[in-house]
Amino acid sequence: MHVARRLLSLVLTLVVASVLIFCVIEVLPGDPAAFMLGMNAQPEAVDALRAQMGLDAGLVSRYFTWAGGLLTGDFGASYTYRVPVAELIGDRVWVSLPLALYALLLSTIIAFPIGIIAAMRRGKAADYGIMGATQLGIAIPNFWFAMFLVVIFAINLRWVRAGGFPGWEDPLAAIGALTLPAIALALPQASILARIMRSALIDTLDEDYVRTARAKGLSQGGVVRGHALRNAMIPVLTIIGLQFSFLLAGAIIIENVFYLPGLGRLLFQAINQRDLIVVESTVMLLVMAVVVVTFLVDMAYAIVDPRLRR
Amino acid sequence: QNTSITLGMQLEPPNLDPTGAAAGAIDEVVYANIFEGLTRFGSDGAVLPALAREWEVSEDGLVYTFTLVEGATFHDGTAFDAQDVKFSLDRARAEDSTNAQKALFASIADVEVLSPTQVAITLSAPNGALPFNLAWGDAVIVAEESAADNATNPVGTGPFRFADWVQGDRVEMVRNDDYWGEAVALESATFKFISDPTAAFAAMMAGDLDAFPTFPAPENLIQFEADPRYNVIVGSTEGETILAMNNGLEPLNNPLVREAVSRAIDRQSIIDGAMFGYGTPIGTHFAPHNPAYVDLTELSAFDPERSRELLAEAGYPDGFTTTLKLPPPAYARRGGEIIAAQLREVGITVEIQNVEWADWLETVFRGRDYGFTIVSHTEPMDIGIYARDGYYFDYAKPEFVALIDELEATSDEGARTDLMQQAQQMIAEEHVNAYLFQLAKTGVADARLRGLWENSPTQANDLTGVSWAE
Amino acid sequence: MISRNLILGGVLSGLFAVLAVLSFVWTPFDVETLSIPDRMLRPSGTHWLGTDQLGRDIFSMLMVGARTSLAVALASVVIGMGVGVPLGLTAAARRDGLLDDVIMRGNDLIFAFPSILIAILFTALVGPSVWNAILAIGIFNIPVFARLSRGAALSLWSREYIMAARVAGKGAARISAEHILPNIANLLIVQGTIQFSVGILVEAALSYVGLGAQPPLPSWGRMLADAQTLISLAPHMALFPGLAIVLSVLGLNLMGDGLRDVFDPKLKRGRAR
Amino acid sequence: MSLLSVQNLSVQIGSVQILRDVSLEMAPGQVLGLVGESGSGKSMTALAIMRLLAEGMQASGSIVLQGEVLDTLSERQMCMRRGRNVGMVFQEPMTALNPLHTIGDQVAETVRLHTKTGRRAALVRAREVLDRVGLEHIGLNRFPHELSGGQRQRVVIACAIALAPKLLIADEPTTALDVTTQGEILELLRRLVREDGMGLILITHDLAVVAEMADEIAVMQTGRVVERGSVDDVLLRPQHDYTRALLAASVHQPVRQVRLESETVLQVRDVRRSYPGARRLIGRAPPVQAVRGISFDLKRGENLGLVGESGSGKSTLARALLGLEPVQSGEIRLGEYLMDADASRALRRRIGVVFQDPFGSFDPRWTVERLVAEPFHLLDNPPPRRAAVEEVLVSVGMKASDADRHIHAFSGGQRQRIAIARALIIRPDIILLDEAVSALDVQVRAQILDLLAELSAKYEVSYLFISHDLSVVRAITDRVMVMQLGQIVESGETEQVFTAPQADYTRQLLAATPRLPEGVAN
Ligand SMILES: Nc1ncnc2c1ncn2[C@@H]1O[C@H](COP(=O)(O)OP(=O)(O)OP(=O)(O)O)[C@@H](O)[C@H]1O
Ligand SMILES: Nc1ncnc2c1ncn2[C@@H]1O[C@H](COP(=O)(O)OP(=O)(O)OP(=O)(O)O)[C@@H](O)[C@H]1O
Ligand SMILES: [Mg+2]
Ligand SMILES: [Mg+2]
Ligand code: NI
Repeated sequence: MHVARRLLSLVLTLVVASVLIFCVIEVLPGDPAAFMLGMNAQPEAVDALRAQMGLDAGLVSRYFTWAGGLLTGDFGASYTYRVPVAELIGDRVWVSLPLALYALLLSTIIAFPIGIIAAMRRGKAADYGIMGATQLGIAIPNFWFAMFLVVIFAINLRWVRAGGFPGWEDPLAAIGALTLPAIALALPQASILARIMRSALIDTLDEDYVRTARAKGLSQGGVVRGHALRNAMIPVLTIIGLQFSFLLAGAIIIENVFYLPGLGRLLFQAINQRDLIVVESTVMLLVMAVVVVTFLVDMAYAIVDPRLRR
Repeated sequence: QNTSITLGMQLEPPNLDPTGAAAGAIDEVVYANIFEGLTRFGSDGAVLPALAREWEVSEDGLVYTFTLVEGATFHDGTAFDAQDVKFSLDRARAEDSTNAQKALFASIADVEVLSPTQVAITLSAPNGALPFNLAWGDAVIVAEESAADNATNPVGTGPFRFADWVQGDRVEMVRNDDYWGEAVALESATFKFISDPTAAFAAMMAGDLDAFPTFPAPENLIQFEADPRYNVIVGSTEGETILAMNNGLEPLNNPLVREAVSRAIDRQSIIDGAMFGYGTPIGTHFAPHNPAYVDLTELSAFDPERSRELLAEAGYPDGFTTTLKLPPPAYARRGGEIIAAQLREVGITVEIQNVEWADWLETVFRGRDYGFTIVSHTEPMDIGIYARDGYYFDYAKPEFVALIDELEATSDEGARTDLMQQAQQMIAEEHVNAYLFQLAKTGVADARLRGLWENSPTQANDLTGVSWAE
Repeated sequence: MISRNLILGGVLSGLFAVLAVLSFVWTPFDVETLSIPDRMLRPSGTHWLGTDQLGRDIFSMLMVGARTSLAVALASVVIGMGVGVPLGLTAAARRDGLLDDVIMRGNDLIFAFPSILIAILFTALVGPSVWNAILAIGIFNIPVFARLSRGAALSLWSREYIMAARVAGKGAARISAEHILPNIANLLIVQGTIQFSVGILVEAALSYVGLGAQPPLPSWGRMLADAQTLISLAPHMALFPGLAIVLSVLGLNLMGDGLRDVFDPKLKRGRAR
Repeated sequence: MSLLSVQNLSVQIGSVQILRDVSLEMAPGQVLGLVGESGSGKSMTALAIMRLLAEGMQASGSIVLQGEVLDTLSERQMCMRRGRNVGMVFQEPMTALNPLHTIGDQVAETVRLHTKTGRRAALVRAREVLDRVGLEHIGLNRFPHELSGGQRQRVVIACAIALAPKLLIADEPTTALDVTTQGEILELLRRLVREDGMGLILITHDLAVVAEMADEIAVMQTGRVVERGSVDDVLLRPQHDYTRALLAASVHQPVRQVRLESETVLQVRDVRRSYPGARRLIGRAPPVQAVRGISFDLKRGENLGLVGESGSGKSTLARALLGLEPVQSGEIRLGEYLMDADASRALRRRIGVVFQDPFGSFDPRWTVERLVAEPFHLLDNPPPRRAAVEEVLVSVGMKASDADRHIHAFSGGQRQRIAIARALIIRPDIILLDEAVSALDVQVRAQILDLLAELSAKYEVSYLFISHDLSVVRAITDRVMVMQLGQIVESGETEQVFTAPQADYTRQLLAATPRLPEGVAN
């Protein structure tokens, strides 16, 4: 029941978002055809190209063509590249998605242990140290951090490539190429997550059922493992869900630093070239990603928390 | 022995059909490598025969007869013949053509196939520039069978055939073993697109790239120069970089004001500050390496004192305020900041607006909604734009138009030089725009690479002569 | 109790605020005057933090940049609060009603657009500018404040003192203004400082990719973008603006933490375990 | 041999002394009642015995359980004693169980911690224990939120007794429960003590509960045990002043003049109120019928009681009477006017309210002056605020100068006085008291009841007195209505209903209510 309700509101959000995106982007100044043909183009050549691109159709009919296409996976053809948008996006997703997941993985791997340590050593030196470090981690802009990573590891030490993406034919090289960007992205995420982990754990350790468990004879560590951690996952999950949007935003910028052919770079490039259909589809996809992740996180609550099942 | 090369480019071509879009990046990938025209540019800008072995001009200058090479085939195996030439040229000048340089073909009245290896082009008026026009990337010869798909799967007659395009990352091409001409040394070539200058630097430094023919960050060249692994190649381009002024807008319609602007600008500090020393100062809209060039920089020598006087004379003792719209290239963005500061010194306040190309084309170029803008005119020999009616800087003075008309109709070299110099003089004296510098071509390459173009008479990375040293 | 966090955070953020205000009347050098021969100088007695690629004094640029960063972040927090809080309060007052639903779904919708997407769309629409950055970050802040204030207000609406006010015949608007708003003010202030720091970070990111402040207005993010290609030639150009961002964000976050400790003694109360 | 012996137990946090020289003694199979007002240190004593004090609290003194000295054991050893030798049950059944684990696992956890049984065997044991506490029909794989409060409390007890510890400490195990459920839980505890020979420390603030359950009583005040002895000794022959005061307050009867006039100030006819059901994908679940057709009259100066267990709809009815929520049918008349959700201010002026939570019913940011004067919003021409507030404060036994202070500066009893002052300031005809004394200590409660009686006589206000506490209702009302599942099952003169209940439900309620033995001194 709950799932169906959330699903309905998800679909509604996406529909409204698609209208919004389409409207905003279609009123952008700049004509894709004129851009393609440049300074010396003659007006009739531009008009001919507009007709070829299907830009002379009405706004409403173009919306339905586009939105209908979204449903069937046919996003139309890129104005500039002249290839199906789905293909363009399909290629880029295989960079952006692994990058986001890699960063998410890194940040959880880092954040969970240090968050737990800080919570269990509350008020001790380790806690202060970790909290100080995470404050710093949050404050460092990831693109700045990325710049220094490139200088140190790619230019000076030459451990990894400075950027670019070799493709997944060579998985090791691909992962290598994503490592620095993922680290840059993961730093602030991990810091935030560690702080949330700590405070969520501290909160749950104050709960009555923890006291009950202690009265059963469970040790402090046993309580954390057996009771507190899983309960603390609820706020942590929320934050992971919320952070996804930041992760995407960060990825858009980081892709530029490391010239990764991901969705973010596609978006910037398409905006500059007024490849509107690519812009619309990419923005829609990113928005969809945020909405779907939020939905999945909601669903994940139900797994963690039996009160939300059914 | 290394037989492949990886080149860096800042901009990715939107598609790979040079006859359907303006982007220079298309030519940088395909020109002379995949596609060929009847004629072509050499590295020094000379017009050389290509698919046309030779040509003859009729007495009245109206009919050009081209003799084609034999044995050439397109990459898809179809043979190249005169029919393809007719098809390509007719397509480019057709009513519904989407050729970005349609004007190049404006003088053509008819294309006639005389034999499979002979084509006659009839002009509506004499035009000495026809071989030059046909050397452009927009005039390459395509096959009827494959023309429609050239955007994503270019099929030409060149020494390389297209292999793969990973959008957003690279284009790959391999040697065409059936090439009609002299075989090339390289077996394969990859063009990698790296828009971010820092990333470009890092990629070059890390050895991911063999060459970056037009390196986007001149500031980093010192470091390459200091490194024996790299060769820094500095040459010239056809790009006259100007501070364009809207001649139709108050107060820039006043020649005194325009002179004041020109004189307020210190070219050398712009070249140093924005281009880190790369670039040749110019005083008019003409490339300094052209034999017909006259050095007119003195007409607008840096003199803020005089500039202020001129402003006062023109009735603007306190200066004025206008916009400065800057397209994305570094010369514009960085140069704009410096120019804004220099203009402020004489009392002119400019409001900087960074715009994307698409926006620039629409608002500045087409809409003429601007005060100043900085742009590099990279087409070769393009002083004729000053004669265009309604062009974005809105000059087109009748005397100048007459001059250009005469130039078009003249084929005698001496007379042409004279006319071109008159034209240079006229726009420089009128201070139509503030002429800044000729854009340098600053490239970086592996020290063992041979045969890369030094100059850039057109935007191209001609790989036919490129090889690795032993 | 005033915590160490609050003092350290207050001092750091105060420092930047003072620099920003001071920059109106005095900077060591004029940031609009270029001096190409003096470009990329290392830090020295004259130029405390060196000069940039156009020979401008980096310390002066940082001072004016602080003004830009703080102004953008502040304005966007004001937008976020100004729109978000009333929305959240209204939603809470009409809890479970249609209006509540509409407001909260609207929030979800905005929330689905990462700030950078909003900024990209705005830039494409009206060109890049500080206003664009303010609006993008401001819009992004709206759902943050709307959700926060709705959540907090909802828990207050079930309090008995709200019931008492309703018995006294007061309407939802009046109760929201008299009882709810003052009681969630602490929360809003804390969140405000945090969004303030997020604003500085996002502004820097936007300016870095060219969607924020435009020249000649100095901005930390743009200084970083300019420094980028010069990072091996003149590392100080990238170092100092970055540090300015880190320290100001750190200061605000510490202040937020400190304020939370002051406002919410619950966190300090140790209970039997 | 004694089961537990606590000698000179002291606890302090920093320099604040929380427990001072607490000494307790109990034999196996005995029930020790630990009573005392809120904050007297009952819970601290229990936690100190379990060695579960929060960090930063120092305990001293000796605790001997079954001949073993507990206070020198290491934390590890102590973990092995907890749950096996001594079990503990806490007050809040709603939060004492981990919401994410099944009840089976939670009971089995105790078993698995202390014996080397596998999960299956432990679950078998858990089943047995749950059967013992009367949850035969509840599956092991249920989650706490799927159980009622009383059932949850049984699960908590099952966790504590799974290994049949020799000592069980129950800290206010029934405070959060209904009288009927409370009765069942107490009965369960009594049975376990009897069957297992287990010792039980029962902590409560309710003397009547101890009177029914305990063998011995210890009375605590400000961290000290002031009196210890057998139930009869302590209750019937109290030695210490504090014990005497406590007992007196527990059986306190306010002096009231019964003055029934014929004028009806409130007339309620067939009021129904239902809440919309939970939302579904399309439409909603069937509505929750909270109040199902209630009718009654309230006369001027009359004190009318409304009792019934939790969830029976008392507060819902109150909100409807206050015009805070619409009703689905029926009518509420104040004099000749109809009261509904958009009633005029003039109408609202006739009815005031005092809520249960003395702290939560005041905006912490306002001064008492503003708080008390808030109902002036209902008047067109309010009198000068300051003077009116001072006058009413004095009339409820506060100082005029209290008007300048904030609410956190007052004790619970004082806060409730201020709440009454707020209700009184515009002289309503009716004051609704929804659980107005439930959160107060017995002694404070006695004072407030006296105050209410006095004010009712003085200003001729009518009270609708809502409570689940029968003894309080009996003490202060003239007439009483008993509510169950949204309906009134019985109503009549208070004494008559209490002595000769007609409805089954009323009888059940009365039977479940613990009573102090006859003869507890006034
Ligand atoms: N963590 C703590 N820090 C400081 N003081 C505390 C703490 N916990 C309890 N106290 C104080 O210790 C005293 C005894 O508290 P305790 O919880 O034992 O009272 P109680 O008799 O159980 O009261 P109640 O009936 O309200 O549960 C109280 O004055 C209380 O304020
Ligand atoms: N806002 C609401 N929405 C839906 N159901 C509600 C709401 N408020 C109360 N109920 C339901 O109405 C019924 C009566 O609740 P009410 O609060 O009136 O009981 P009560 O007799 O005051 O109980 P208590 O003694 O616990 O205060 C309960 O079943 C409750 O769950
Ligand atoms: Mg207690
Ligand atoms: Mg109630
Ligand atoms: Ni559901």
